[in-house]
Amino acid sequence: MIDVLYFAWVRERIGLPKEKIETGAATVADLVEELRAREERYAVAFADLSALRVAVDQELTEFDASLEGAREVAFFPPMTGG
Amino acid sequence: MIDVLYFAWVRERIGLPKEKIETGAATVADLVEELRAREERYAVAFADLSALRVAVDQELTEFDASLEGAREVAFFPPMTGG
Amino acid sequence: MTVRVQEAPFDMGAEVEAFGKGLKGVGAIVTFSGIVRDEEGTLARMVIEHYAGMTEKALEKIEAEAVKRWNLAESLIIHRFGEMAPGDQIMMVATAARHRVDAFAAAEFLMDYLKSRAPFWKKEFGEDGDSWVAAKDEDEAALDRW
Amino acid sequence: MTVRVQEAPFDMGAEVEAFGKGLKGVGAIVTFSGIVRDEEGTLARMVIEHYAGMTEKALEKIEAEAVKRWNLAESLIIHRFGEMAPGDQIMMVATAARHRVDAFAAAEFLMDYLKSRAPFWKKEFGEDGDSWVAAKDEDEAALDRW
Repeated sequence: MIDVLYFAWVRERIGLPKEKIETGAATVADLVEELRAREERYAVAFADLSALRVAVDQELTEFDASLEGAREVAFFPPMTGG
Repeated sequence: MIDVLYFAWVRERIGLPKEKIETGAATVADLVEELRAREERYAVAFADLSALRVAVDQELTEFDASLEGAREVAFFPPMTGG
Repeated sequence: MTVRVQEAPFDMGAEVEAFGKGLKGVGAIVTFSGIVRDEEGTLARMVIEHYAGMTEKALEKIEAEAVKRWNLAESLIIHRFGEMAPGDQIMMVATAARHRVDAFAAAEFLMDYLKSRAPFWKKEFGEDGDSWVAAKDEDEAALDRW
Repeated sequence: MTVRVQEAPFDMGAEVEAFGKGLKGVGAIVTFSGIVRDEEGTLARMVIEHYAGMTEKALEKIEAEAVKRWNLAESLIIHRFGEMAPGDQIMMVATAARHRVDAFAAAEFLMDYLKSRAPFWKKEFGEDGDSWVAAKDEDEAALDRW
């Protein structure tokens, strides 16, 4: 079980801020594939990975990052702070 | 007649902040030569022109600047504002 | 070295005053504040979403990197989330150093990283509906200079 | 665009607050303040001499140049003269712009020019007597980048 979080328009497209997911995905990219296959709204949200960023356990990382031991994965668009 | 002003250590070495000087000097450099010839304290203050800056009528300029029509000349060390 | 992430407004004048108090060996203080632009009256409000939990960590990491690179006596980052109106202050950074070069460079570095590496997202609500603010290529490019 | 040359102390917090009030289309405010360093307790006081009459003119010229080069909504320079103690504020600049790049660049430009092109001279009074602060080569060199 892993906590998956969505922010900004990713959250809006998927329709929820957070969910628990039972997954055996080895990498973030594998998890994305699983999510895409679930429902249309996921497929739409994850259509273009270059428009997305990912954090594993609250650290920015890449889509090929391992999920071994991960408790939390977050997907969001490029940040716009400041 | 021209007003000649001195600031910082130039003022301290010459011993006064301001004086009126009757001069026919064509340039700042000519005026400096006249002052140097006056008294030891002027010679000391103007010994090294690379350590000095000059303003004519309150505008920074160079030592070869003309004094034609000038009302005020000021001599001082490099500025240390901020 | 302080990071504050909060919904409440802050008083820039009071923060600047407090930041400068009692610092030793400091000759230069630089502050930056980011303000919701009014966009010629077309913007009604802005909402900033953030990733509670990660935000402080990300900001502290950016601040620690600045401290490693420059000779800083003190630094401060305040960033708000939630709803704001045009003219409201969104965030501020402050840096204190012996020399101005360090204070300026560190403040710019903090801003550049905070723009695209801290988990905040701005949504604008205006005359023509609402939209998420897109990240700018120039903000990403700004990181290359460090 | 404001220049103030004064002997009296100023309230940095209040100045920053007032500077930001009512500005239109502004997204970024940068401030710099210069402080008398305590130099580990060896400095008793500092006296700043200036060229009354020329000072404002020189600062206004520097400010006008900044306005020509960057897209500024507002700018402010306050510089004190006379006697100051360690920890006292000597001067401040503030710049307001639509984007942070302009606000930062203009503030750094103002500081670099003000350091070596505005007629101020600092004298330090300390344990080992008094001495005029020497201009630094790096301050002169800093002008080359603009």
